[in-house]
Amino acid sequence: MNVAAKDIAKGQNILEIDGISLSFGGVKAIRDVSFDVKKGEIRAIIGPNGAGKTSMLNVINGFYHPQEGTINYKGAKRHDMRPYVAATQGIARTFQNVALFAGMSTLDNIMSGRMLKMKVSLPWHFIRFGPAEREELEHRERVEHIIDFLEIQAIRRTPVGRLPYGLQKRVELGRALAMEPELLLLDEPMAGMNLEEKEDMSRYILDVNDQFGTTIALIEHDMGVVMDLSDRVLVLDYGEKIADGTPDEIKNNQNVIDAYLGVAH
Amino acid sequence: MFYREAGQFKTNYRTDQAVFPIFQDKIGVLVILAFLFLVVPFWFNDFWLNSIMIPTLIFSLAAIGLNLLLGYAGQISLGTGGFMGVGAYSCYKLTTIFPDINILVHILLSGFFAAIVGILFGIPSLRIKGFYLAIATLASQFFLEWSFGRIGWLYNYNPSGAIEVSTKRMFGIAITGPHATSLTRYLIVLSIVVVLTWVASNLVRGRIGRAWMAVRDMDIAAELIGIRLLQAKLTAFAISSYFAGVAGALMVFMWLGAAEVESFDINHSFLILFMVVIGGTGSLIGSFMGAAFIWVLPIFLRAAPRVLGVDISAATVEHFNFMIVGGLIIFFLIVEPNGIARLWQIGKEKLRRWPFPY
Amino acid sequence: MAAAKAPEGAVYDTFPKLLLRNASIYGDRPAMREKDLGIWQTWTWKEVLEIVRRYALGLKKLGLKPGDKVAIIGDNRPRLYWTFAAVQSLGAIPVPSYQDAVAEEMVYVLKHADAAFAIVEDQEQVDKVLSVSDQLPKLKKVIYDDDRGLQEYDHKNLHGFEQVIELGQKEMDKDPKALERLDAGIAKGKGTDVGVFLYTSGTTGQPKGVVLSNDNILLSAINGNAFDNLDETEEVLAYLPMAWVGDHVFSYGQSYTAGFCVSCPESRDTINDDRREIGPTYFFAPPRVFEILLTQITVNMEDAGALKRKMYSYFMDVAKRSGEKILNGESVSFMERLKYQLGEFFVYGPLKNQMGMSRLKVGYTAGEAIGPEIFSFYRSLGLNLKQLYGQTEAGIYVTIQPDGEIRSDTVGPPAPDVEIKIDKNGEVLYRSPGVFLEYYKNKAATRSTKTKDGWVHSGDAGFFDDEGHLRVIDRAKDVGKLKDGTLIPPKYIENKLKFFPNIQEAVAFGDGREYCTAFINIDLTSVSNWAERNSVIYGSYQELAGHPDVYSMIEEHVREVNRQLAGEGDLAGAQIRRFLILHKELDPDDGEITRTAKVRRGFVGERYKPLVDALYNKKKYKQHISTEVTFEDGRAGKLAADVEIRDVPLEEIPEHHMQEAAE
Amino acid sequence: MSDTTLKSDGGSSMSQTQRNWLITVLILAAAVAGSFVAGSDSLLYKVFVGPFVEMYEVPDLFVQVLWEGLVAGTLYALVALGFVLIFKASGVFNFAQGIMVVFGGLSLVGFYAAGVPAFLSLALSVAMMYGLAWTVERVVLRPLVNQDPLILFMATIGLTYFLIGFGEFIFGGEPKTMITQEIGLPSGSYDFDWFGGFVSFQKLDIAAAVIAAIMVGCLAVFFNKTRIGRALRAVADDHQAALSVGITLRQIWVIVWFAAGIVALTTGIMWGARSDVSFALQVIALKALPVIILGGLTSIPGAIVGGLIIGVAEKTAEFYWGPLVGGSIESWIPYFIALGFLWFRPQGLFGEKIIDRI
Repeated sequence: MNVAAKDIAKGQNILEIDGISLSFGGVKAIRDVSFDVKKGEIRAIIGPNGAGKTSMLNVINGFYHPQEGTINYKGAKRHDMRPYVAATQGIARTFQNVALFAGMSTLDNIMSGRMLKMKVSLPWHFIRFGPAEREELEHRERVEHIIDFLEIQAIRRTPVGRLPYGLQKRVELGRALAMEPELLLLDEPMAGMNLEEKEDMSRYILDVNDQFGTTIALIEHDMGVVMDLSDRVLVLDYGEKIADGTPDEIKNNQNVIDAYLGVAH
Repeated sequence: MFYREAGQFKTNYRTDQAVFPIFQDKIGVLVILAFLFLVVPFWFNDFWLNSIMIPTLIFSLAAIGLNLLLGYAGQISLGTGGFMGVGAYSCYKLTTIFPDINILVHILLSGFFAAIVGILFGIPSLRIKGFYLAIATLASQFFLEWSFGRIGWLYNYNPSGAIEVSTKRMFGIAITGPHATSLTRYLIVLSIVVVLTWVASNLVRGRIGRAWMAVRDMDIAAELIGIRLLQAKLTAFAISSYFAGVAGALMVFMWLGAAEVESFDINHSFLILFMVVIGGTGSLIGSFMGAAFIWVLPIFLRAAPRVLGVDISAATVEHFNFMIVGGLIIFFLIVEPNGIARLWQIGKEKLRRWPFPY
Repeated sequence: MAAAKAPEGAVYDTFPKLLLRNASIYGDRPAMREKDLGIWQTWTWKEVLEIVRRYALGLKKLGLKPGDKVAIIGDNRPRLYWTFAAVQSLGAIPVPSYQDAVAEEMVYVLKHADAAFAIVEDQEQVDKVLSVSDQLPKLKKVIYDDDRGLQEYDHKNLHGFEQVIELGQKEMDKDPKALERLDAGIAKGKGTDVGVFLYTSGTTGQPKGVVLSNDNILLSAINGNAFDNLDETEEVLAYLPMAWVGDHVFSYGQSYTAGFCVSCPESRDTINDDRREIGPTYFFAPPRVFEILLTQITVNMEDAGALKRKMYSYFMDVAKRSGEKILNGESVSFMERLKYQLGEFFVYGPLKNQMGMSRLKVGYTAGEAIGPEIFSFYRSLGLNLKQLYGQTEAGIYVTIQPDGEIRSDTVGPPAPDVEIKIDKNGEVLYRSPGVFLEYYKNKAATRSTKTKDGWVHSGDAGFFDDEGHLRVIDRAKDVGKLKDGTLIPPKYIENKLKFFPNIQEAVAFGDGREYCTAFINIDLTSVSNWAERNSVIYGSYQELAGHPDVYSMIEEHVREVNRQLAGEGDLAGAQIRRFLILHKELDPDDGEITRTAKVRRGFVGERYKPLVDALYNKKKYKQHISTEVTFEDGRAGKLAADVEIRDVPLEEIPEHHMQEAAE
Repeated sequence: MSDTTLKSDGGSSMSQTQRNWLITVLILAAAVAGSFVAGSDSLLYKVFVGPFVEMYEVPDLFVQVLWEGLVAGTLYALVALGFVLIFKASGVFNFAQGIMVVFGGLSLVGFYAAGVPAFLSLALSVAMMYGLAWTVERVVLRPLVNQDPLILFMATIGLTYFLIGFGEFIFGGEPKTMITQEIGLPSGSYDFDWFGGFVSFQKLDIAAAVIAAIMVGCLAVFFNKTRIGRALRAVADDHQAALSVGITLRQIWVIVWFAAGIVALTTGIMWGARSDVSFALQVIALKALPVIILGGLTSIPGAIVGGLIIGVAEKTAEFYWGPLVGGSIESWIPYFIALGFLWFRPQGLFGEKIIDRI
């Protein structure tokens, strides 16, 4: 962590969110929220249910288009993102409710994360011999490293629909990692997990951050995990930013304490 | 029971990703191919070749086409009959415009016209999904049917409105038209179907197939990992239509010898759809089994009273035929909604797990 | 470069020399495989040689000197196996250590062996070693295989395997003579040099470091290969602890001498799948593994449909009748052979396939007694499963079963080049080329175990049967004597009893008494099933245990054991004369058995002294007993019962034994 | 949690739709301008200007065409209503709606032909539709509960086949005349001299419109005012809610299929009175499908308004533009109209844009 903290201090912002507002049919989901994510850090977004956390991630990877504000990602300022652009620009994502391709095996799911890195054109795929197969096998090897990293060798050929929830989350992380993202968005990566699974997932997240230097923005409800993992924490409540700072600062922030006490938890 | 997989380990990804990684499966496929290429030609009479083998193969090809779209890319189409027609009429036009070029080249080229039409009518898939899309594809079906009947240029202003196949030769052997033997046509159809099945299996096993399945299983997630929905869906429509188009060309040139609008009507679309669903969506082998089942069943039903010595009028037989086919389809959907391919797969797994239960 | 290839006619008396030989004669054959990244990564002998050379040079550069000890800690991984050869190339000594030991246990071995280097598998092992490094002043370097999670560690004395190889490569590039010197060093090695330290797991007291010479392992391995005609085409799965002598001989010694390929599984969870994929031709497993496999088969078959179950049981009957006979080459009727062939297609073949044993040439089990039913189950399927009896001190082989002379209750005649004698206390002594040099830094133990003329006290009691097969009956120190001097091996008798599914535990008594007696613990699951079938009604364990019908059933079992004992020569005198069924299960919470389910005979004898006394009071048929017990919720309480005692009639000694006795 | 399921009124689709409008208006303007430039004999003029001039110049004809369109639209709306009823309550896309129309009409005629008095025949036909609904629930729906919608769709095609065979077996395949007078439907027409021409309204058509209106009114009352009706509406969203009203899912299915059956019977009578009662009538189902794209599968008002739009648009297009391309474009033009409509309003007539949950 020490090393990582040092890097962040001198690192520049990979993402700057400026004055974002988002509404759905008159319901304001996000109101004028600004924050930044520094290269190489683990950034947590917390807040009570309905605080607009997932909407924020959806804005970042282009699934929602905010009415106001700008998104500055890697120095390019935009009013909104597009999912495909986000993908090509190195933003990967996991979902709260697991959005895997249920009919495909673990291996194929993770392979699908390599989609953008695979370049061989369609005609070669008809005959498969040659470039298409070579590319396929090269990427298979890379994917195997991810499988190895996440220790899911035993479920390589299992259709993901048959896997227990905790493993599905892991496969989804694998698919995101296969994109070799610069910014990884994790939406409640530990929801519904038992203690042991949470510990494993925390370790993977830290290892991803350490080994590949991936910047991570994550939403999580388990405060213990958030405080342990993250370098900085953003707190949303009713779509507004109520606090932003290091875990220690957040712990003692009165606004945060009020927000959490005000909600039945 | 037959499987002895112990000791079949893979030391590289190429063998690990092979179509048939298990040795016994490889043998099985070789046996089937040998049967089709070497045994069938010598043992099956003209009736079998003409009424069962050739149409089953042709419909299998069309079913594979639809299966690529429906089973892999998750886009429903009720327009397969129309796309087959595009293939058939393009091939017909090609033979009249370029009579000297080999008919096999025409057949394979005609698929491209179907692919272009497929792309055009696939565009709505960007906006609408599921049944809405299915209905939208009916637009292509009815428009194409109308075109085949109303645009005289397509059938060379033939007064009968039908297209007829003339005799074409290759290496001095008649391969189309009234002089071509069933055996020749059978072998040509078989070869084309085998090659195109191989192509289909290459596609679904690689990046393209994964992109399709990703779109099928969860299009939002597919978009977020960098799959362009437009491209993926239209590719699926194009390739699916290519297969249907070639099947249509084969149907006219290698089987029927002549065709009119009715050969490509909506009932054919449903027929192919049944083959895919009964055979098993998302399974190439299922397409063959579905085609064989749906095609052979009525033939069998028609022959049954004669064989059993029951005397019923032809009309009544036809009525019962409808009822039995309809009833069997419902029965089949209830018993195994995932199709024959699923039964096949379970059977295979049972054999692999033998003597343990699966 | 003359030394790069071992010259013709050279003596291959060390493993590095064998590696050179294999690289030249089996160069492109696979030497090692590991399931990694989804496929079986393969290294040929040539490649292994290249890696081992660089590895050795790298280690040398890091300061490894001849005579240094190098601890090897981890699961079966190719790089750890290569460590053996690399370390031996430098004249240093590898010391494989149990990877699942906790840090405190590990520190003993590392400290005792004076380990200068530790080559470990991953972060877990690195952490373990580092946590005790202050107690290991002689430890200079730690080298790891898998770098996961280790990037942030202080790398002053910690090195990754790749870096060591790089270091070796640099040495080679810098100094062309480096390789020559290495090869010259290898050429100087001798068979009599110390090859490896193997620490006995040590159920009692601290582990002892068994010092084995190159010859010890090599000659054992060569004999083992010759015994079963093993050659370079074998496939072996390395999954047993590397610190265990068996694995060292099978996966290292025999592989290097025969030139066959050793495969390492992907992880511990996937061993069954990995075995099925590899399909080993030569396989070793302790009885526990065979038991688990059989249980899996049984459980799976219970879920199968009625028809399949019927087919299974029909063909298993055929196999039981004729399978072993066919395997042993005995005469069997044509019809029976035909049925067996059908069975092979429908049942045996698929079962072997499921277990990954379709290609098995020969398999061994050792370590402890295997249940006769389990043993013959596998043999009747046509698997050439055999038993051997071995010890670390012997370079494993003491006795081994040759083809055609397989018994489930003996461990076979002496292995090739092994001499065996039984001393008057019944202890087995052996002498062979595999016999160890000494216990490291433990002269006293060496003296008490190994005689001047090379005989080793095995510590086990046993005897030879009529066919010259050794039967190991017990630990020598546990063997007692009846008043008339008859030897009684309690554990042997207990095991015989425990082979009956209805009997969960048994405790045999007799040392210093007139006759042999036993406590029996019924197995609740089996006996309650039996009770249901036989409409025996009971309300509690105690009631079931005391039920007269249960007693009668158990008595039948005891008589069966007596019949067996009567046929076993001297043991005829150790027949059980009286027994009782305990009113409670022996419980680790009460200290009656260990957590690993070993009976603490002495303690049980003390605790139930009134019952023992009653067993030896021929007039008593009922005895009241009251004991302190700990209930499941931790409460202590008293449990009282009147326990019935039964007499068992003596079985006649079969005739040929009578004659023998008369002679 | 809830923040993922909201609907967005901001976002891309709005601006994209606006862009579509702009593009279309520009193209049209260019085309009209072009046609004037090119003169009245040019194709551009015939397509973009000519028909409108004709509508303006011969208004009586235009009114007549509109009326024909509205009547046809009423019948399309009725069939679409049958689809919607069933889809809303059970999620089944009922392809058999078309054959149910035929079946309804045939049974009425069949009972009467067998000597049953007209109104008793009507009652018996209603009972028959109930029997059909009950049987379908028992034999098809119940075993297929919770299956993929595609499977259920295929099952209804199977059902169509069965009913075709069954119907032909019982009633015979030849067309029959509807007993229009016997059940009190009016005949003849009201003729008016309007717009300097002659416009004729068939009394039967007026009756059809009235009956359709009454039927829709009854359904509206049924759905909004009765306990069962409310439960039916609830079941579309939440099965538990329906159960709390005390009706089982199975009962609901029988009820909706019965309701769809009555709608089909009505359609069969009306359509049969206009032409013949024959199996060719089942294509009316295909006619109603574009209505569904337009109106949505779950919207009753959508079905009615969509039906009218399609009916009017179809007749107008056929009459004014059909001759340009050789006629008979009725078979496909509704689909293109519906697809064109989607271009501007992807959510359909009454649909709301729903953001996918993630």
